[in-house]
Amino acid sequence: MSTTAIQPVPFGRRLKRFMADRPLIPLIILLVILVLVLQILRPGIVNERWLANTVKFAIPLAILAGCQTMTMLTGGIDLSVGTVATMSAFIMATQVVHHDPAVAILIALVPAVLIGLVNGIGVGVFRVHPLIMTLGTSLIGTGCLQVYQRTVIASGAKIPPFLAWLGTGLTYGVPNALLLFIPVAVLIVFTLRRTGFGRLIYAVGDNEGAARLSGVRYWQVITALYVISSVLAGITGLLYIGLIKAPSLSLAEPLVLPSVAAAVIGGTSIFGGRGGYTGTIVGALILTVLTTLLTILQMPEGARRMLFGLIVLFVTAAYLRIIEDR
Amino acid sequence: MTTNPLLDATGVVKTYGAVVALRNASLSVLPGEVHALMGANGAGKSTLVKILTGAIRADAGHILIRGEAREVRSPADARRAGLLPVYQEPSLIPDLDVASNLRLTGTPVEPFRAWVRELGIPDLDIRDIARDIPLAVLRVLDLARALAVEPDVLLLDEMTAALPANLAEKVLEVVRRQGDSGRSVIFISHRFVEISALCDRATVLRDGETVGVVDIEPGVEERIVEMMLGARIEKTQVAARQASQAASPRDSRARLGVANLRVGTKLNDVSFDLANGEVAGVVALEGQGQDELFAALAGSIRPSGGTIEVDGKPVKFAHPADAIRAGIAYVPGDRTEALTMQRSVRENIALPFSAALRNWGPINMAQERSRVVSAIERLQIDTRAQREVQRLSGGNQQKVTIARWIAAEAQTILCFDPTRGIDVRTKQEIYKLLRELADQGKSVLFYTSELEEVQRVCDRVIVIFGGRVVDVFPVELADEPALMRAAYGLPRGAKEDVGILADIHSSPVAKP
Amino acid sequence: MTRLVRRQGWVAGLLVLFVVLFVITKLIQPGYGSGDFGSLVRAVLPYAFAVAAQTIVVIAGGIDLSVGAMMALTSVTAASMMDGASEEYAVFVVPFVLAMGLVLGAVNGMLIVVTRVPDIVVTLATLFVLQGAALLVLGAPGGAVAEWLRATIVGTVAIPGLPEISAWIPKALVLLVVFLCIIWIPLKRSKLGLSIYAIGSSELAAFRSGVPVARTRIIAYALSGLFAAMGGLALTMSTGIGAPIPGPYLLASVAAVVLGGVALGGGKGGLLGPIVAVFVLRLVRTDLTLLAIDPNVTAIIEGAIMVAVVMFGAFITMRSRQS
Amino acid sequence: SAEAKYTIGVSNTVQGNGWREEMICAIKAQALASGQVTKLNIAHRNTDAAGQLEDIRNLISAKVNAIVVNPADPAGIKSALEEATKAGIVVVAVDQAVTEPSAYIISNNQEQYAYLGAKWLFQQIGGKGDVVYMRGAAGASADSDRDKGFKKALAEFPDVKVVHEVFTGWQQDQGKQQILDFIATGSPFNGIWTSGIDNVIVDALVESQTPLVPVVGADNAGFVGQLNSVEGLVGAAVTNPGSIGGAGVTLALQILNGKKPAEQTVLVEPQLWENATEEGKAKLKSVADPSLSPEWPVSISIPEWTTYTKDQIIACKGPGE
Ligand SMILES: Nc1ncnc2c1ncn2[C@@H]1O[C@H](COP(=O)(O)OP(=O)(O)OP(=O)(O)O)[C@@H](O)[C@H]1O
Ligand SMILES: Nc1ncnc2c1ncn2[C@@H]1O[C@H](COP(=O)(O)OP(=O)(O)OP(=O)(O)O)[C@@H](O)[C@H]1O
Ligand SMILES: [Mg+2]
Ligand SMILES: [Mg+2]
Repeated sequence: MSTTAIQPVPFGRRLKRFMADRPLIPLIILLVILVLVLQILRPGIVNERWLANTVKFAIPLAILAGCQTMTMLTGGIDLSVGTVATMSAFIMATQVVHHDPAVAILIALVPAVLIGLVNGIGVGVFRVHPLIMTLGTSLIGTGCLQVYQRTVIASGAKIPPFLAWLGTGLTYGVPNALLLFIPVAVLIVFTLRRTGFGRLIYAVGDNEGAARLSGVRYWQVITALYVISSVLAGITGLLYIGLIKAPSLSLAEPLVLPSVAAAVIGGTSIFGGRGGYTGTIVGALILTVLTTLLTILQMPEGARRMLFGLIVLFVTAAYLRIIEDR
Repeated sequence: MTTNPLLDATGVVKTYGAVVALRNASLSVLPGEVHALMGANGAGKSTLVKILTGAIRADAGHILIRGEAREVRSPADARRAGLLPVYQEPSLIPDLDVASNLRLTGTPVEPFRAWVRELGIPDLDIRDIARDIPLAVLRVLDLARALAVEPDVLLLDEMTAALPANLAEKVLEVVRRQGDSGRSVIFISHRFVEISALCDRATVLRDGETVGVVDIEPGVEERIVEMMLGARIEKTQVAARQASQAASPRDSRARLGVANLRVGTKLNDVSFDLANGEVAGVVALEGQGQDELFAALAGSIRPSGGTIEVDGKPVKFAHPADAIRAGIAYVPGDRTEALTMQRSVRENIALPFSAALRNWGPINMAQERSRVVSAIERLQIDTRAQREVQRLSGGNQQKVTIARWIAAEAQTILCFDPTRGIDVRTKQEIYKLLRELADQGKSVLFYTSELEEVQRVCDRVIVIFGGRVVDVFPVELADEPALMRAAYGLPRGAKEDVGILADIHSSPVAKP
Repeated sequence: MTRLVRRQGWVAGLLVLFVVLFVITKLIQPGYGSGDFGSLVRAVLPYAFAVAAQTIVVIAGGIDLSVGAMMALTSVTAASMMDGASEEYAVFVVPFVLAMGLVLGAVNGMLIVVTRVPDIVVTLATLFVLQGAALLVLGAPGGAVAEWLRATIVGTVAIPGLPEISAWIPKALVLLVVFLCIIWIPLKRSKLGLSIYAIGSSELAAFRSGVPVARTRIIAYALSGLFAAMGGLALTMSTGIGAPIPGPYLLASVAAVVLGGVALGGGKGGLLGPIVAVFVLRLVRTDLTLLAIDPNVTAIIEGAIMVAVVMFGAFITMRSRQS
Repeated sequence: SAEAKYTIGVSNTVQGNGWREEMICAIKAQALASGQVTKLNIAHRNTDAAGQLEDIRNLISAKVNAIVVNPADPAGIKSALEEATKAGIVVVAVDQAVTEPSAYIISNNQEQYAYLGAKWLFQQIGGKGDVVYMRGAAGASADSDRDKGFKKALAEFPDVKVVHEVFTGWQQDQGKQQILDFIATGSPFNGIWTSGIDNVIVDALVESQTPLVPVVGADNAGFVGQLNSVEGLVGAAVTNPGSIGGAGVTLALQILNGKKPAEQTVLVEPQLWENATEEGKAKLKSVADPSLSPEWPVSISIPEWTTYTKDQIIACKGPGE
């Protein structure tokens, strides 16, 4: 049909097109390069134990980045995930002193659902900008956590053994956290690709007006989405406390910006309608490896941060260059 | 007298990834001529205009302006070189008022105002925000803005497509005078009437290649069509409907009943019925309330009064979802309103399936696929670039908006100007499709800005003027003069000779 | 007139809110006077510059996550340059630091234009780079500030014969107004200003209207950097030191921009709204302190106010769209 | 004591950290226990020196009698403290010194804190070997004070080498990932000094089944518990009582009542509790408090400076609540 079929296409061009059609491949190549650099700088570091550690720390980040991916696909963002994860972790750890772990976990997920609901209604019904809405609820959530914290000072905190097992344990050298992560990841990918809800997430993010004319009720999609995002964040909090084993009032806050970065590095557009979760997972791995790389490098903290910023920028720019098809 | 071309482009190539938008396009425009650029949907007309005016870069090609090779690297460059485009989409900044938009482009205000008045919009307030201005007026403002700087070459990309007849007529008038005063115009349109009335020569594009340049003279249309499509198009046109053919016996219960519908100040009192198996045409000048009528029937806005009945039962639509549940589908005129541009053709067509809460679960992929494929086949959508709808050409995008509702098996389809900016063959296909739908017992409400279409597709004509139904008549009586008269709110059979150029505001309107 | 009300309604509402809050403050603390107002303005100063920096890029359709880090870097640079230097030397430090903000902002813009990476990611990356640079300049809070510079925001402007009024005109307010106006008013009236609104409103339409999109975007970020540098200087002027860890200016600036009626997404709004919003937010904090509210509850109240105001805004836009 | 008559303002710039929360509760409990405070006015949020200036000025507007401040920076809030003194308000800085000469200071000695722990660690590993140095937040003034103390101890032991220096940002998760990354490199190390992110470090050692090395941390309840219970762990907790806030209230009240201290600055010297010796073990057993949140320092009171009971600080209620 087109001339390209007649003329021989240069190999570089073909390779580029191949990559553009499978954006995951260049991303994985970038990840491998980072790992190689790490191995060259510290020969021997890339061993079984290190791999397990990296996966353990990448998983909570990847789940939170999943929340960002899904909300970003609708043109939103969820900055409350850090607060929600922290809240559920802290509440679970303090409630488990009085209750059965299962009950404690249920109690801990209640605020997550509430915050998700408020976010969803604010964004979906009142049309508040998601950035502001989730920032606001995260402030409110933090405040509530502070108030709650004072009432449980004396009760102490405990981490149920199975959460610790899930968070830190290894089975034949494989992190147990994958038992939670693989189903979650499969579910997210499946939801986005093969369910009506997933289609609506993309549609609403691409052109809300068009979705409306097709009979989509925006507020329903958005509310459901933010509730799901919050619940995922709550579950992440439970996993994370199993990993860190120290309930603090700012436990998961440091994960918020990296979770946004992981989604964007993974190829999800912050303007909505474009992207997916598999890229995000690789994005989370890239960030985790990068953190290790910088920890291992002995240099002044300032230089370390500068390098971090530059590498994130470089990786994203290189990735965009590769997958761009024009 | 030697006439050197003012603008001469040869061997222009542009590819988007695997898609070749322009293969080998050339265009040569002489001073003082109105030059038509013709081609089927997806031939590359807009792409060529964008390249000539620096909006995108060509991969290869030579462009000479007044005999000199001049690099036009941005629209600003083009402007300096005397090339001024009016693109297919409005180019005013939505959040700025008109005055600021003029300042931004360095357009003198007084000539602009004069042109706006000349183009048939007497009461423009230049402090209005562009976002609040209706599409048709925006197109005219774009044109006036281009005219005000007296360009050497004016490039009009489907300028008249979204305009109602009265405004389109003024535009043609003005463009003709441009040619007379020694300036050149490149004119893109799918309407042969306009081409033959206006243009001196035509360049025909097919699949990104210039296949010929012809002088416009009586009878040339046939040749152009042949060149455009690469083969002789079968002459069978959907014949004007005869009353005897009308599928719906009058006694059958109305599918859609509208009584005394009111929306804000725009739509005052509209009543009509739509039967199963019927295509009813809505005829109206720009801004007579037809937008509101369609939006209200689609559940997109809430009427302020009146009733809507579906199959005899009164309904209230709070959301398009309600209308869709009642079997009413809406195809808006502006395809960017209906499509999710970054998603695939398949997802766009299947979108209404997943809208209802109970369909949020897993999708039956095989079933979806077969429905989508049959809709694509039925509309003959060119799916070469189907991974993203935005890569389809305008006409194919338009087809996707309709295909969605064919796949969803909607009982009633509200089509608002579905042939806007579509080539002749596709138009024929759409006419045929609408008739077929009617023959299957579905009902169609059809607004069009091209009056001749009414005769081709409709069973009945509903004329709206000033937010009211002023007339309803069968299609046999609907020749163009009759429609035009009715559209201006004149009673049927009135003797006055009211030309197309009559001012709406001074025309003798039946006052409410 | 109606057009004016429609376009400036939100700002007017904010001003009314500010006055109401001021009256409430007076009720809580009858002794609240001109001196306290001066304190308020000094507290507002760094936030106001941060929000100005954010406003200009948001209007241009972007976002700048590096505002806080930029303030930290310019602040430590100024403080370390003035450390142990003479009073006169500071005369050179100020323009140097402002130029630095301008250049670094332009670099932000250039990176966005050249790499085509979304602005939110580019500025997130530069956030780390600038913060790292700040740590390299000063490993811990320190440095010093010239005395005359410090004095420019302390006290009030004396208007001869009107001691009553001049007591209510703190120097910091004059500084703020002058610096914002020097840049904003000519900008807003110029074609460049229009271009900034244009690229924020519709990049494609702007490009087609002949606006040099790339150049305009770079300039918007450069101006943002300039405002951020002013914010950094304001920090150094008020604390007398430079601190390499950024304060809470990033999130505050985004919140104030939205509260001030500037649409995230670009093309709409002005500078006055966000500045008034900053005053409102600072005064709310004052009131919470005066009321001696449980500190753990204040976070809840501040978050709730933010959400409520924005929801209210969204609600009235919905209402006006319906009618 | 005298009847309640004072209003005390408090300014603190870090929120959501166990140590600071304990400080606030100590202030509340002490204010209540003293019986001399009618109202506390607490400005408690995450902010910088400029934000603290704002808070202090708001407290001046609120006409408090005394201000207890945990400074974001020693020099950065000088101007507001000066204004407070001029307005007749007693200013007491806790936890860190301030440069304003009119302010009273009752502080933990941060330099000494680091010196004490580091010296113990270096002795423990026999005066030579490789240590991991896990600092606090880059650019924080408490961190740079501690760095001075650490470097001072390091200078005394020329054969001790820092093989790895990182900033935990005082974040538990970062600290844990950093030490696990380091363990994965396989580089040998003989001891770990932490700036208070301690229990996650011990956890990481245990989880990764690396041989336990001596660890120095703070007197956080979690870490003290580990020193008592983790098999084979040798370590030391250096006290850094959050209850210094309560001491600040006491000092402020003394001054308000006309009992000025001889010195403007009162330093509370840190203690070191280790589990290498039998008496150290006994001390650690006696101070351990498993009922406390693991992030809270166990030294919930300072003899001679605080008078509240444990129940009172845990209730975390101030006057009028
Ligand atoms: N961004 C793009 N990416 C890929 N292909 C594209 C892109 N834009 C256009 N094309 C392809 O280039 C061809 C020409 O498109 P163009 O919009 O120029 O057509 P056109 O002649 O204006 O048609 P119409 O009359 O339907 O608007 C089409 O086949 C289209 O699919
Ligand atoms: N087709 C387009 N639609 C929208 N924006 C575009 C398009 N092409 C380019 N741009 C934007 O404009 C920028 C380049 O346009 P601009 O006119 O500012 O640059 P230029 O061609 O270099 O102009 P100058 O003549 O000043 O060098 C790109 O970075 C991109 O953001
Ligand atoms: Mg076209
Ligand atoms: Mg086109």
